[in-house]
Amino acid sequence: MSMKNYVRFHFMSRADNVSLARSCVAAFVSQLDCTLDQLEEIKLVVSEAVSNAIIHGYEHRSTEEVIIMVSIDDNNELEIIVEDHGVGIPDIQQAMQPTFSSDPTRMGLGFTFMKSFMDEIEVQSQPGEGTMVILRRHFAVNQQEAFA
Amino acid sequence: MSMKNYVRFHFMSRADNVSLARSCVAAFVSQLDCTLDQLEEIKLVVSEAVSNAIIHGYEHRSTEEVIIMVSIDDNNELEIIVEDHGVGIPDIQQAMQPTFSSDPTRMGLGFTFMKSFMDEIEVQSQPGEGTMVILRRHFAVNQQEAFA
Amino acid sequence: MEGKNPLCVEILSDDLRKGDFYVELEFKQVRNTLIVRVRGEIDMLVSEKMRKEIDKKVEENEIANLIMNLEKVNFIDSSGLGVIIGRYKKINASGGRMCIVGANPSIQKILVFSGINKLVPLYNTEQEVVQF
Amino acid sequence: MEGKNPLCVEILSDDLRKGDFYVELEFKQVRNTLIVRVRGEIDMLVSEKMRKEIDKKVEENEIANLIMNLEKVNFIDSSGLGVIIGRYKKINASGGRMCIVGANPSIQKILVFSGINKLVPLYNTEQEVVQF
Ligand SMILES: Nc1ncnc2c1ncn2[C@@H]1O[C@H](COP(=O)(O)OP(=O)(O)O)[C@@H](O)[C@H]1O
Ligand SMILES: Nc1ncnc2c1ncn2[C@@H]1O[C@H](COP(=O)(O)OP(=O)(O)O)[C@@H](O)[C@H]1O
Repeated sequence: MSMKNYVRFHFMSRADNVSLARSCVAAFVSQLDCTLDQLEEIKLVVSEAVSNAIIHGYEHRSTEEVIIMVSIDDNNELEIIVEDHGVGIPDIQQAMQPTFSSDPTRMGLGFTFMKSFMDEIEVQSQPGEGTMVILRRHFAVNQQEAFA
Repeated sequence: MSMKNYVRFHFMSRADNVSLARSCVAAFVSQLDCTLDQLEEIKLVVSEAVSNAIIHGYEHRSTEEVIIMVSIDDNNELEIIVEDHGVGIPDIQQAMQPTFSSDPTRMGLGFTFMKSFMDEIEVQSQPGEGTMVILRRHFAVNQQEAFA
Repeated sequence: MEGKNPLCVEILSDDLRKGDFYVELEFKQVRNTLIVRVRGEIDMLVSEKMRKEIDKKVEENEIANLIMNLEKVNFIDSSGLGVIIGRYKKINASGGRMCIVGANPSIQKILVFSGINKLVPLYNTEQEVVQF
Repeated sequence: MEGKNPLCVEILSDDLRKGDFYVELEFKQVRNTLIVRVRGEIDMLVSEKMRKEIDKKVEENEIANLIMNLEKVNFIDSSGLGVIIGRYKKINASGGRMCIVGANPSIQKILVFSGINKLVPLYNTEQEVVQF
Protein backbone atom coordinates (compact mmCIF):
# COMPACT_ATOMS: atom_id res chain seq x y z
CA MET A 1 0.00 0.00 0.00
CA SER A 2 1.34 3.44 -0.83
CA MET A 3 1.72 6.24 1.69
CA LYS A 4 -1.15 8.71 1.80
CA ASN A 5 0.17 11.22 4.26
CA TYR A 6 3.06 11.57 6.66
CA VAL A 7 4.69 13.99 9.03
CA ARG A 8 8.08 13.82 10.69
CA PHE A 9 8.75 15.61 13.98
CA HIS A 10 12.17 16.33 15.45
CA PHE A 11 11.84 17.26 19.12
CA MET A 12 14.38 18.27 21.68
CA SER A 13 14.58 15.51 24.31
CA ARG A 14 12.95 17.69 26.96
CA ALA A 15 10.34 16.36 29.38
CA ASP A 16 7.93 19.16 28.45
CA ASN A 17 7.99 18.02 24.82
CA VAL A 18 6.37 14.69 25.67
CA SER A 19 2.93 16.27 25.90
CA LEU A 20 3.67 18.25 22.74
CA ALA A 21 4.55 14.99 20.95
CA ARG A 22 1.29 13.43 22.09
CA SER A 23 -0.78 16.39 20.89
CA CYS A 24 0.96 16.64 17.53
CA VAL A 25 0.65 12.93 16.75
CA ALA A 26 -2.99 12.99 17.88
CA ALA A 27 -3.68 15.97 15.59
CA PHE A 28 -2.25 14.01 12.67
CA VAL A 29 -4.05 10.77 13.56
CA SER A 30 -7.40 12.58 13.84
CA GLN A 31 -7.29 12.76 10.01
CA LEU A 32 -8.29 9.11 10.23
CA ASP A 33 -11.91 8.62 11.22
CA CYS A 34 -10.97 7.30 14.63
CA THR A 35 -12.83 7.46 17.92
CA LEU A 36 -11.76 9.59 20.88
CA ASP A 37 -10.95 6.37 22.74
CA GLN A 38 -8.59 5.28 20.00
CA LEU A 39 -6.99 8.72 20.00
CA GLU A 40 -6.41 8.43 23.77
CA GLU A 41 -4.71 5.07 23.21
CA ILE A 42 -2.45 6.54 20.53
CA LYS A 43 -1.53 9.38 22.89
CA LEU A 44 -0.60 6.90 25.62
CA VAL A 45 1.55 4.85 23.27
CA VAL A 46 3.39 7.94 22.00
CA SER A 47 3.89 9.15 25.56
CA GLU A 48 5.47 5.82 26.54
CA ALA A 49 7.78 5.60 23.53
CA VAL A 50 8.92 9.22 23.73
CA SER A 51 9.41 9.04 27.51
CA ASN A 52 11.55 5.93 27.01
CA ALA A 53 13.71 7.74 24.46
CA ILE A 54 14.30 10.63 26.89
CA ILE A 55 14.60 8.63 30.14
CA HIS A 56 16.40 5.49 28.98
CA GLY A 57 17.84 6.40 25.57
CA TYR A 58 19.22 9.82 26.50
CA GLU A 59 19.35 9.27 30.28
CA HIS A 60 17.48 12.57 30.79
CA ARG A 61 19.88 14.67 28.70
CA SER A 62 17.52 17.34 27.37
CA THR A 63 19.46 18.65 24.38
CA GLU A 64 19.33 15.53 22.20
CA GLU A 65 16.75 14.80 19.53
CA VAL A 66 13.77 12.46 19.43
CA ILE A 67 12.36 11.80 15.97
CA ILE A 68 8.78 10.76 15.37
CA MET A 69 7.63 9.70 11.93
CA VAL A 70 3.89 9.20 11.56
CA SER A 71 2.29 7.99 8.36
CA ILE A 72 -1.01 6.69 7.02
CA ASP A 73 -1.27 4.54 3.90
CA ASP A 74 -4.18 4.16 1.46
CA ASN A 75 -5.45 1.27 3.52
CA ASN A 76 -5.80 3.38 6.72
CA GLU A 77 -2.81 1.67 8.29
CA LEU A 78 -1.16 3.98 10.80
CA GLU A 79 2.58 3.68 11.41
CA ILE A 80 4.36 5.55 14.19
CA ILE A 81 8.15 5.35 14.41
CA VAL A 82 9.88 6.78 17.48
CA GLU A 83 13.63 7.04 17.14
CA ASP A 84 16.46 8.12 19.41
CA HIS A 85 20.23 8.07 19.05
CA GLY A 86 20.81 7.18 22.68
CA VAL A 87 22.36 4.29 24.57
CA GLY A 88 20.33 1.55 22.89
CA ILE A 89 18.84 -1.61 24.40
CA PRO A 90 21.25 -4.49 25.15
CA ASP A 91 18.53 -7.18 25.43
CA ILE A 92 15.35 -6.32 23.53
CA GLN A 93 13.49 -9.53 24.51
CA GLN A 94 14.04 -8.83 28.19
CA ALA A 95 13.21 -5.13 27.83
CA MET A 96 9.84 -5.94 26.31
CA GLN A 97 8.79 -8.28 29.12
CA PRO A 98 5.89 -6.89 31.19
CA THR A 99 7.08 -5.15 34.37
CA PHE A 100 10.74 -5.37 33.38
CA SER A 101 12.54 -2.10 33.95
CA SER A 102 16.21 -1.25 34.19
CA ASP A 103 15.13 1.60 36.49
CA PRO A 104 13.82 0.43 39.90
CA THR A 105 11.62 3.51 40.27
CA ARG A 106 9.68 2.73 37.09
CA MET A 107 6.83 0.33 36.35
CA GLY A 108 8.12 -1.51 33.29
CA LEU A 109 4.73 -1.11 31.61
CA GLY A 110 5.70 1.09 28.64
CA PHE A 111 6.22 -1.71 26.14
CA THR A 112 3.19 -3.55 27.54
CA PHE A 113 0.96 -0.56 26.75
CA MET A 114 2.51 -0.26 23.29
CA LYS A 115 1.87 -3.96 22.58
CA SER A 116 -1.67 -3.81 23.90
CA PHE A 117 -2.89 -0.73 22.09
CA MET A 118 -1.18 -1.27 18.75
CA ASP A 119 -1.57 -4.16 16.32
CA GLU A 120 2.15 -4.55 15.73
CA ILE A 121 5.36 -3.49 17.45
CA GLU A 122 8.91 -3.85 16.19
CA VAL A 123 11.97 -2.71 18.10
CA GLN A 124 15.35 -2.16 16.49
CA SER A 125 18.24 -1.21 18.72
CA GLN A 126 22.02 -1.17 18.82
CA PRO A 127 23.84 -0.46 22.08
CA GLY A 128 25.62 2.85 21.66
CA GLU A 129 23.71 3.66 18.46
CA GLY A 130 20.13 4.16 19.53
CA THR A 131 16.65 2.71 19.34
CA MET A 132 13.80 2.69 16.87
CA VAL A 133 10.34 1.60 17.94
CA ILE A 134 7.96 0.90 15.05
CA LEU A 135 4.28 0.77 15.94
CA ARG A 136 1.42 -0.10 13.57
CA ARG A 137 -2.33 -0.04 13.89
CA HIS A 138 -5.06 -0.54 11.38
CA PHE A 139 -8.12 1.69 11.31
CA ALA A 140 -11.36 0.88 9.54
CA VAL A 141 -12.30 3.25 6.73
CA ASN A 142 -15.03 5.82 7.52
CA GLN A 143 -15.93 4.31 10.84
CA GLN A 144 -17.51 7.40 12.32
CA GLU A 145 -19.01 10.76 11.61
CA ALA A 146 -16.90 13.88 11.39
CA PHE A 147 -18.49 16.37 13.74
CA ALA A 148 -19.74 13.73 16.19
CA MET B 1 20.63 34.19 23.26
CA SER B 2 20.80 30.43 23.32
CA MET B 3 18.02 28.16 22.14
CA LYS B 4 15.74 26.87 24.88
CA ASN B 5 13.52 24.54 22.91
CA TYR B 6 12.80 23.70 19.30
CA VAL B 7 10.85 21.35 17.12
CA ARG B 8 11.14 20.68 13.40
CA PHE B 9 8.18 19.42 11.40
CA HIS B 10 8.35 17.88 7.93
CA PHE B 11 4.90 17.80 6.36
CA MET B 12 3.68 16.49 3.04
CA SER B 13 2.55 19.46 0.95
CA ARG B 14 -1.12 18.50 1.23
CA ALA B 15 -3.87 21.04 1.78
CA ASP B 16 -5.18 19.10 4.78
CA ASN B 17 -1.81 19.45 6.49
CA VAL B 18 -2.17 23.23 6.74
CA SER B 19 -4.50 22.96 9.73
CA LEU B 20 -2.23 20.30 11.21
CA ALA B 21 0.73 22.68 10.87
CA ARG B 22 -1.23 25.44 12.62
CA SER B 23 -2.21 23.16 15.50
CA CYS B 24 1.27 21.73 15.98
CA VAL B 25 3.00 25.12 15.98
CA ALA B 26 0.33 26.49 18.33
CA ALA B 27 0.87 23.54 20.69
CA PHE B 28 4.58 24.34 20.77
CA VAL B 29 4.09 28.09 21.15
CA SER B 30 1.69 27.61 24.06
CA GLN B 31 4.80 26.69 26.09
CA LEU B 32 5.36 30.44 26.13
CA ASP B 33 3.02 32.29 28.43
CA CYS B 34 1.11 33.84 25.56
CA THR B 35 -2.51 34.92 25.30
CA LEU B 36 -5.13 33.15 23.20
CA ASP B 37 -5.19 36.19 20.93
CA GLN B 38 -1.48 35.90 20.31
CA LEU B 39 -1.88 32.18 19.65
CA GLU B 40 -4.56 32.95 17.04
CA GLU B 41 -2.19 35.38 15.34
CA ILE B 42 0.56 32.76 15.24
CA LYS B 43 -1.87 30.27 13.72
CA LEU B 44 -2.81 32.76 11.01
CA VAL B 45 0.79 33.50 10.17
CA VAL B 46 1.68 29.79 9.94
CA SER B 47 -1.39 29.16 7.81
CA GLU B 48 -0.34 31.88 5.36
CA ALA B 49 3.28 30.77 5.08
CA VAL B 50 2.46 27.06 4.71
CA SER B 51 -0.35 27.79 2.21
CA ASN B 52 2.12 29.84 0.16
CA ALA B 53 4.62 26.97 0.13
CA ILE B 54 1.94 24.56 -1.14
CA ILE B 55 0.11 26.91 -3.54
CA HIS B 56 2.95 28.99 -4.96
CA GLY B 57 6.10 27.04 -4.09
CA TYR B 58 4.87 23.58 -5.09
CA GLU B 59 2.02 24.74 -7.37
CA HIS B 60 -0.38 22.42 -5.53
CA ARG B 61 1.76 19.28 -5.92
CA SER B 62 0.84 17.37 -2.78
CA THR B 63 3.76 14.95 -2.48
CA GLU B 64 6.52 17.47 -1.77
CA GLU B 65 7.72 18.51 1.68
CA VAL B 66 7.16 21.66 3.74
CA ILE B 67 9.54 22.09 6.65
CA ILE B 68 8.69 24.15 9.71
CA MET B 69 11.30 24.88 12.33
CA VAL B 70 10.00 26.52 15.49
CA SER B 71 12.24 27.59 18.33
CA ILE B 72 12.23 29.63 21.51
CA ASP B 73 15.34 31.14 23.03
CA ASP B 74 16.10 32.01 26.67
CA ASN B 75 14.78 35.49 26.02
CA ASN B 76 11.30 34.26 24.97
CA GLU B 77 12.00 35.12 21.35
CA LEU B 78 9.96 32.89 19.06
CA GLU B 79 11.34 32.03 15.63
CA ILE B 80 9.29 30.23 12.99
CA ILE B 81 10.98 29.19 9.74
CA VAL B 82 8.81 27.85 6.92
CA GLU B 83 10.78 26.30 4.09
CA ASP B 84 9.91 24.75 0.73
CA HIS B 85 11.99 23.47 -2.16
CA GLY B 86 9.61 24.78 -4.78
CA VAL B 87 9.76 27.30 -7.62
CA GLY B 88 11.09 30.20 -5.54
CA ILE B 89 10.21 33.89 -5.74
CA PRO B 90 11.71 35.87 -8.65
CA ASP B 91 11.08 39.33 -7.11
CA ILE B 92 10.84 39.26 -3.30
CA GLN B 93 10.23 43.03 -2.94
CA GLN B 94 7.26 42.87 -5.26
CA ALA B 95 5.91 39.68 -3.70
CA MET B 96 5.83 41.27 -0.27
CA GLN B 97 3.82 44.31 -1.38
CA PRO B 98 0.30 44.37 0.10
CA THR B 99 -2.32 42.96 -2.30
CA PHE B 100 0.31 41.74 -4.78
CA SER B 101 -0.40 38.21 -5.93
CA SER B 102 0.87 36.25 -8.92
CA ASP B 103 -2.47 34.40 -8.77
CA PRO B 104 -5.47 36.56 -9.78
CA THR B 105 -7.86 34.52 -7.62
CA ARG B 106 -5.92 35.29 -4.44
CA MET B 107 -5.86 38.32 -2.15
CA GLY B 108 -2.14 39.04 -1.87
CA LEU B 109 -2.52 39.48 1.89
CA GLY B 110 -0.37 36.58 3.12
CA PHE B 111 2.85 38.53 3.56
CA THR B 112 0.89 41.50 4.93
CA PHE B 113 -0.51 39.34 7.73
CA MET B 114 2.93 37.90 8.42
CA LYS B 115 4.44 41.40 8.63
CA SER B 116 1.65 42.69 10.84
CA PHE B 117 1.52 39.91 13.38
CA MET B 118 5.23 39.23 13.74
CA ASP B 119 7.99 41.58 14.86
CA GLU B 120 10.36 40.58 12.08
CA ILE B 121 10.13 38.86 8.72
CA GLU B 122 12.95 37.77 6.46
CA VAL B 123 12.46 36.04 3.11
CA GLN B 124 15.21 34.11 1.35
CA SER B 125 14.41 32.68 -2.05
CA GLN B 126 16.12 31.39 -5.18
CA PRO B 127 14.09 30.73 -8.33
CA GLY B 128 14.15 26.99 -8.93
CA GLU B 129 15.58 26.28 -5.48
CA GLY B 130 12.85 27.21 -3.04
CA THR B 131 11.85 29.70 -0.38
CA MET B 132 12.53 30.20 3.29
CA VAL B 133 10.38 32.57 5.33
CA ILE B 134 11.85 33.48 8.72
CA LEU B 135 9.43 35.00 11.22
CA ARG B 136 10.28 36.31 14.68
CA ARG B 137 8.23 37.58 17.56
CA HIS B 138 9.17 38.49 21.08
CA PHE B 139 7.03 37.43 24.02
CA ALA B 140 7.23 38.94 27.48
CA VAL B 141 8.29 36.57 30.24
CA ASN B 142 5.51 35.28 32.53
CA GLN B 143 2.89 37.58 31.17
CA GLN B 144 -0.08 35.48 32.20
CA GLU B 145 -1.30 32.74 34.47
CA ALA B 146 -1.19 29.10 33.46
CA PHE B 147 -4.72 27.83 33.98
CA ALA B 148 -6.42 31.14 33.20
CA MET C 1 -33.05 42.15 2.77
CA GLU C 2 -35.85 40.04 4.22
CA GLY C 3 -39.21 40.56 5.96
CA LYS C 4 -39.91 40.75 9.69
CA ASN C 5 -41.22 37.23 9.87
CA PRO C 6 -38.79 35.37 7.66
CA LEU C 7 -40.62 32.71 5.67
CA CYS C 8 -38.38 29.74 5.26
CA VAL C 9 -38.84 28.51 1.69
CA GLU C 10 -36.19 25.83 1.59
CA ILE C 11 -33.59 24.34 3.84
CA LEU C 12 -30.63 22.75 2.19
CA SER C 13 -27.85 21.18 4.12
CA ASP C 14 -24.40 20.11 3.10
CA ASP C 15 -21.71 18.46 5.10
CA LEU C 16 -18.15 18.83 3.96
CA ARG C 17 -16.86 16.16 6.30
CA LYS C 18 -13.77 16.09 8.45
CA GLY C 19 -10.92 14.20 6.85
CA ASP C 20 -12.29 15.74 3.67
CA PHE C 21 -12.80 19.42 4.23
CA TYR C 22 -12.95 20.28 7.94
CA VAL C 23 -15.87 22.60 7.27
CA GLU C 24 -19.62 22.20 7.32
CA LEU C 25 -22.07 24.37 5.39
CA GLU C 26 -25.73 24.75 6.14
CA PHE C 27 -27.88 26.58 3.63
CA LYS C 28 -31.18 28.25 4.32
CA GLN C 29 -33.15 30.19 1.77
CA VAL C 30 -35.56 32.96 2.71
CA ARG C 31 -37.21 34.32 -0.46
CA ASN C 32 -34.28 35.44 -2.64
CA THR C 33 -31.79 35.56 0.21
CA LEU C 34 -29.40 32.70 0.91
CA ILE C 35 -28.10 32.21 4.41
CA VAL C 36 -24.88 30.19 4.59
CA ARG C 37 -24.04 28.97 8.07
CA VAL C 38 -20.42 27.90 8.17
CA ARG C 39 -18.88 25.69 10.84
CA GLY C 40 -15.17 24.93 11.13
CA GLU C 41 -11.97 26.50 9.85
CA ILE C 42 -11.82 28.35 6.54
CA ASP C 43 -8.43 27.89 4.90
CA MET C 44 -7.03 26.78 1.52
CA LEU C 45 -8.29 23.23 2.06
CA VAL C 46 -11.93 24.23 2.04
CA SER C 47 -12.07 27.61 0.27
CA GLU C 48 -12.35 26.19 -3.25
CA LYS C 49 -15.15 23.75 -2.32
CA MET C 50 -16.96 26.48 -0.38
CA ARG C 51 -16.79 28.79 -3.38
CA LYS C 52 -18.25 26.10 -5.67
CA GLU C 53 -21.01 25.05 -3.22
CA ILE C 54 -22.15 28.60 -2.57
CA ASP C 55 -22.06 29.64 -6.23
CA LYS C 56 -24.05 26.53 -7.18
CA LYS C 57 -26.77 27.29 -4.62
CA VAL C 58 -26.86 30.95 -5.68
CA GLU C 59 -27.33 30.06 -9.36
CA GLU C 60 -29.74 27.17 -8.89
CA ASN C 61 -32.04 29.12 -6.62
CA GLU C 62 -31.90 32.57 -8.23
CA ILE C 63 -30.43 34.14 -5.14
CA ALA C 64 -30.02 37.92 -4.97
CA ASN C 65 -28.69 38.46 -1.43
CA LEU C 66 -26.23 36.50 0.67
CA ILE C 67 -25.84 36.29 4.45
CA MET C 68 -22.72 34.51 5.66
CA ASN C 69 -23.13 33.32 9.22
CA LEU C 70 -19.65 32.80 10.71
CA GLU C 71 -20.81 32.15 14.29
CA LYS C 72 -19.29 28.65 14.29
CA VAL C 73 -16.09 29.62 12.46
CA ASN C 74 -13.04 29.57 14.69
CA PHE C 75 -10.37 30.25 12.08
CA ILE C 76 -10.06 32.15 8.82
CA ASP C 77 -7.00 33.10 6.76
CA SER C 78 -6.48 34.96 3.49
CA SER C 79 -7.75 31.96 1.48
CA GLY C 80 -11.01 32.24 3.42
CA LEU C 81 -11.16 36.01 2.94
CA GLY C 82 -10.80 35.32 -0.80
CA VAL C 83 -14.03 33.29 -0.78
CA ILE C 84 -15.90 36.13 0.94
CA ILE C 85 -14.58 38.85 -1.37
CA GLY C 86 -15.25 36.69 -4.43
CA ARG C 87 -18.89 36.10 -3.37
CA TYR C 88 -19.28 39.82 -2.61
CA LYS C 89 -18.09 40.80 -6.09
CA LYS C 90 -20.58 38.45 -7.78
CA ILE C 91 -23.54 39.40 -5.59
CA ASN C 92 -22.73 43.10 -5.88
CA ALA C 93 -22.33 42.93 -9.67
CA SER C 94 -25.89 41.59 -10.01
CA GLY C 95 -27.31 44.27 -7.71
CA GLY C 96 -27.70 42.14 -4.56
CA ARG C 97 -26.47 42.74 -1.04
CA MET C 98 -24.21 40.70 1.16
CA CYS C 99 -23.37 40.74 4.86
CA ILE C 100 -21.57 38.71 7.52
CA VAL C 101 -23.12 37.79 10.86
CA GLY C 102 -21.80 36.38 14.11
CA ALA C 103 -18.07 36.61 13.51
CA ASN C 104 -16.24 36.15 16.83
CA PRO C 105 -13.78 38.84 17.97
CA SER C 106 -10.68 37.18 16.51
CA ILE C 107 -12.39 36.62 13.13
CA GLN C 108 -13.71 40.19 13.26
CA LYS C 109 -10.18 41.45 13.79
CA ILE C 110 -9.09 39.76 10.55
CA LEU C 111 -12.14 41.05 8.65
CA VAL C 112 -11.50 44.61 9.80
CA PHE C 113 -7.74 44.35 9.27
CA SER C 114 -8.30 43.31 5.65
CA GLY C 115 -10.90 46.04 5.11
CA ILE C 116 -13.59 43.53 4.10
CA ASN C 117 -15.99 45.05 6.62
CA LYS C 118 -16.12 48.21 4.46
CA LEU C 119 -17.62 46.22 1.60
CA VAL C 120 -19.46 43.52 3.50
CA PRO C 121 -21.07 44.89 6.68
CA LEU C 122 -20.82 42.92 9.91
CA TYR C 123 -23.82 42.11 12.10
CA ASN C 124 -24.09 40.21 15.34
CA THR C 125 -27.09 38.02 14.55
CA GLU C 126 -29.24 36.97 11.61
CA GLN C 127 -32.14 38.79 13.33
CA GLU C 128 -30.23 42.08 13.22
CA VAL C 129 -29.90 41.84 9.43
CA VAL C 130 -33.66 42.15 9.01
CA GLN C 131 -33.33 45.83 9.89
CA PHE C 132 -30.67 46.73 7.35
CA MET D 1 -11.44 6.88 56.48
CA GLU D 2 -13.25 10.03 57.61
CA GLY D 3 -16.41 10.97 59.49
CA LYS D 4 -19.83 11.79 58.07
CA ASN D 5 -19.39 15.50 58.38
CA PRO D 6 -15.83 15.94 57.24
CA LEU D 7 -14.10 18.55 59.37
CA CYS D 8 -11.68 20.44 57.25
CA VAL D 9 -8.61 21.03 59.36
CA GLU D 10 -6.38 22.64 56.82
CA ILE D 11 -6.44 23.58 53.19
CA LEU D 12 -3.14 23.67 51.40
CA SER D 13 -2.86 24.59 47.75
CA ASP D 14 -0.07 24.27 45.28
CA ASP D 15 0.14 25.29 41.66
CA LEU D 16 2.61 23.54 39.47
CA ARG D 17 2.25 26.00 36.64
CA LYS D 18 1.96 25.45 32.92
CA GLY D 19 5.27 25.91 31.13
CA ASP D 20 6.67 24.39 34.28
CA PHE D 21 4.71 21.28 35.06
CA TYR D 22 1.32 21.24 33.29
CA VAL D 23 -0.30 19.95 36.47
CA GLU D 24 -2.00 21.56 39.43
CA LEU D 25 -2.30 20.02 42.88
CA GLU D 26 -4.80 21.03 45.52
CA PHE D 27 -4.37 19.58 48.99
CA LYS D 28 -7.07 19.25 51.60
CA GLN D 29 -6.58 17.64 54.98
CA VAL D 30 -9.41 16.07 56.95
CA ARG D 31 -8.05 14.73 60.27
CA ASN D 32 -5.28 12.32 59.28
CA THR D 33 -6.45 11.92 55.69
CA LEU D 34 -4.92 13.90 52.86
CA ILE D 35 -7.00 14.58 49.78
CA VAL D 36 -4.95 15.43 46.68
CA ARG D 37 -6.96 16.93 43.85
CA VAL D 38 -4.98 16.74 40.65
CA ARG D 39 -5.68 18.77 37.53
CA GLY D 40 -3.91 18.27 34.21
CA GLU D 41 -1.89 15.52 32.58
CA ILE D 42 0.26 13.14 34.61
CA ASP D 43 3.34 12.13 32.64
CA MET D 44 7.13 12.05 33.16
CA LEU D 45 7.29 15.86 33.24
CA VAL D 46 5.25 16.12 36.42
CA SER D 47 5.51 12.74 38.12
CA GLU D 48 8.72 13.47 40.01
CA LYS D 49 7.44 16.82 41.34
CA MET D 50 4.11 15.27 42.27
CA ARG D 51 5.85 12.51 44.18
CA LYS D 52 7.91 15.05 46.14
CA GLU D 53 4.99 17.40 46.85
CA ILE D 54 2.72 14.63 48.09
CA ASP D 55 5.40 12.95 50.21
CA LYS D 56 6.26 16.29 51.79
CA LYS D 57 2.65 16.99 52.73
CA VAL D 58 2.24 13.43 54.06
CA GLU D 59 5.30 13.72 56.30
CA GLU D 60 4.74 17.30 57.47
CA ASN D 61 1.14 16.68 58.48
CA GLU D 62 1.36 13.15 59.90
CA ILE D 63 -0.99 11.79 57.27
CA ALA D 64 -2.19 8.18 57.53
CA ASN D 65 -4.62 7.92 54.61
CA LEU D 66 -4.52 9.29 51.08
CA ILE D 67 -7.32 10.06 48.65
CA MET D 68 -6.23 10.91 45.12
CA ASN D 69 -8.93 12.82 43.29
CA LEU D 70 -8.33 12.42 39.53
CA GLU D 71 -11.58 14.07 38.39
CA LYS D 72 -9.70 16.81 36.49
CA VAL D 73 -7.01 14.51 35.09
CA ASN D 74 -7.37 13.94 31.36
CA PHE D 75 -4.21 11.93 30.74
CA ILE D 76 -2.04 9.46 32.61
CA ASP D 77 0.75 7.19 31.41
CA SER D 78 3.06 4.69 33.13
CA SER D 79 5.10 7.50 34.72
CA GLY D 80 1.89 8.69 36.39
CA LEU D 81 0.95 5.17 37.45
CA GLY D 82 4.39 4.99 39.08
CA VAL D 83 3.52 7.94 41.34
CA ILE D 84 0.30 6.26 42.44
CA ILE D 85 1.89 2.87 43.12
CA GLY D 86 4.78 4.51 44.97
CA ARG D 87 2.40 6.46 47.23
CA TYR D 88 0.34 3.31 47.80
CA LYS D 89 3.43 1.36 48.92
CA LYS D 90 4.39 4.05 51.44
CA ILE D 91 0.90 4.56 52.84
CA ASN D 92 0.29 0.82 53.01
CA ALA D 93 3.62 0.14 54.75
CA SER D 94 2.67 2.48 57.56
CA GLY D 95 -0.78 0.92 57.97
CA GLY D 96 -2.82 3.58 56.18
CA ARG D 97 -5.31 3.28 53.35
CA MET D 98 -5.36 4.83 49.93
CA CYS D 99 -7.98 5.20 47.22
CA ILE D 100 -8.61 6.99 43.93
CA VAL D 101 -11.76 8.98 43.20
CA GLY D 102 -13.32 10.45 40.08
CA ALA D 103 -11.14 8.88 37.39
CA ASN D 104 -12.82 9.33 34.00
CA PRO D 105 -13.49 6.24 31.85
CA SER D 106 -10.29 6.46 29.83
CA ILE D 107 -8.15 6.91 32.97
CA GLN D 108 -10.08 4.07 34.65
CA LYS D 109 -9.27 1.83 31.70
CA ILE D 110 -5.54 2.44 32.28
CA LEU D 111 -5.86 1.90 36.05
CA VAL D 112 -7.69 -1.39 35.55
CA PHE D 113 -5.39 -2.49 32.73
CA SER D 114 -2.35 -2.02 34.96
CA GLY D 115 -4.05 -3.79 37.89
CA ILE D 116 -3.66 -0.75 40.18
CA ASN D 117 -7.36 -0.89 41.03
CA LYS D 118 -6.72 -4.19 42.88
CA LEU D 119 -4.44 -2.36 45.32
CA VAL D 120 -5.94 1.10 45.28
CA PRO D 121 -9.75 0.95 45.10
CA LEU D 122 -11.62 3.31 42.77
CA TYR D 123 -14.56 5.46 43.86
CA ASN D 124 -16.70 7.90 41.96
CA THR D 125 -16.73 10.78 44.44
CA GLU D 126 -15.01 11.93 47.63
CA GLN D 127 -18.39 11.52 49.36
CA GLU D 128 -18.52 7.83 48.48
CA VAL D 129 -15.20 7.24 50.24
CA VAL D 130 -16.76 8.17 53.58
CA GLN D 131 -18.61 4.86 53.50
CA PHE D 132 -15.63 2.60 52.85
N1 LIG E 1 14.54 4.15 23.87
C1 LIG E 1 15.15 3.32 24.75
N2 LIG E 1 16.50 3.37 24.91
C2 LIG E 1 17.13 2.55 25.78
N3 LIG E 1 16.49 1.65 26.56
C3 LIG E 1 15.15 1.55 26.45
C4 LIG E 1 14.42 2.38 25.55
N4 LIG E 1 13.12 2.04 25.65
C5 LIG E 1 13.04 1.06 26.57
N5 LIG E 1 14.26 0.76 27.05
C6 LIG E 1 14.56 -0.29 28.05
O1 LIG E 1 13.44 -1.15 28.15
C7 LIG E 1 12.98 -1.20 29.50
C8 LIG E 1 11.50 -1.42 29.56
O2 LIG E 1 10.82 -0.32 29.02
P1 LIG E 1 9.32 -0.03 29.43
O3 LIG E 1 8.52 -1.27 29.21
O4 LIG E 1 8.86 1.16 28.70
O5 LIG E 1 9.36 0.24 30.99
P2 LIG E 1 9.96 1.47 31.85
O6 LIG E 1 10.07 2.67 30.98
O7 LIG E 1 9.00 1.65 32.95
O8 LIG E 1 11.30 1.01 32.33
C9 LIG E 1 13.47 0.09 30.13
O9 LIG E 1 13.57 -0.01 31.52
C10 LIG E 1 14.81 0.28 29.44
O10 LIG E 1 15.80 -0.48 30.06
N1 LIG F 1 6.69 29.91 -0.92
C1 LIG F 1 6.55 30.64 -2.06
N2 LIG F 1 7.03 30.17 -3.22
C2 LIG F 1 6.89 30.87 -4.37
N3 LIG F 1 6.25 32.07 -4.43
C3 LIG F 1 5.74 32.58 -3.30
C4 LIG F 1 5.86 31.90 -2.06
N4 LIG F 1 5.27 32.65 -1.12
C5 LIG F 1 4.81 33.75 -1.74
N5 LIG F 1 5.10 33.73 -3.05
C6 LIG F 1 4.79 34.78 -4.05
O1 LIG F 1 4.45 35.96 -3.35
C7 LIG F 1 3.14 36.43 -3.73
C8 LIG F 1 2.47 37.12 -2.57
O2 LIG F 1 2.22 36.22 -1.53
P1 LIG F 1 1.09 36.53 -0.46
O3 LIG F 1 1.29 37.90 0.07
O4 LIG F 1 1.06 35.44 0.54
O5 LIG F 1 -0.27 36.55 -1.30
P2 LIG F 1 -1.07 35.38 -2.04
O6 LIG F 1 -0.72 34.06 -1.43
O7 LIG F 1 -2.49 35.74 -1.82
O8 LIG F 1 -0.70 35.43 -3.49
C9 LIG F 1 2.44 35.18 -4.20
O9 LIG F 1 1.38 35.49 -5.08
C10 LIG F 1 3.57 34.42 -4.89
O10 LIG F 1 3.79 34.91 -6.19
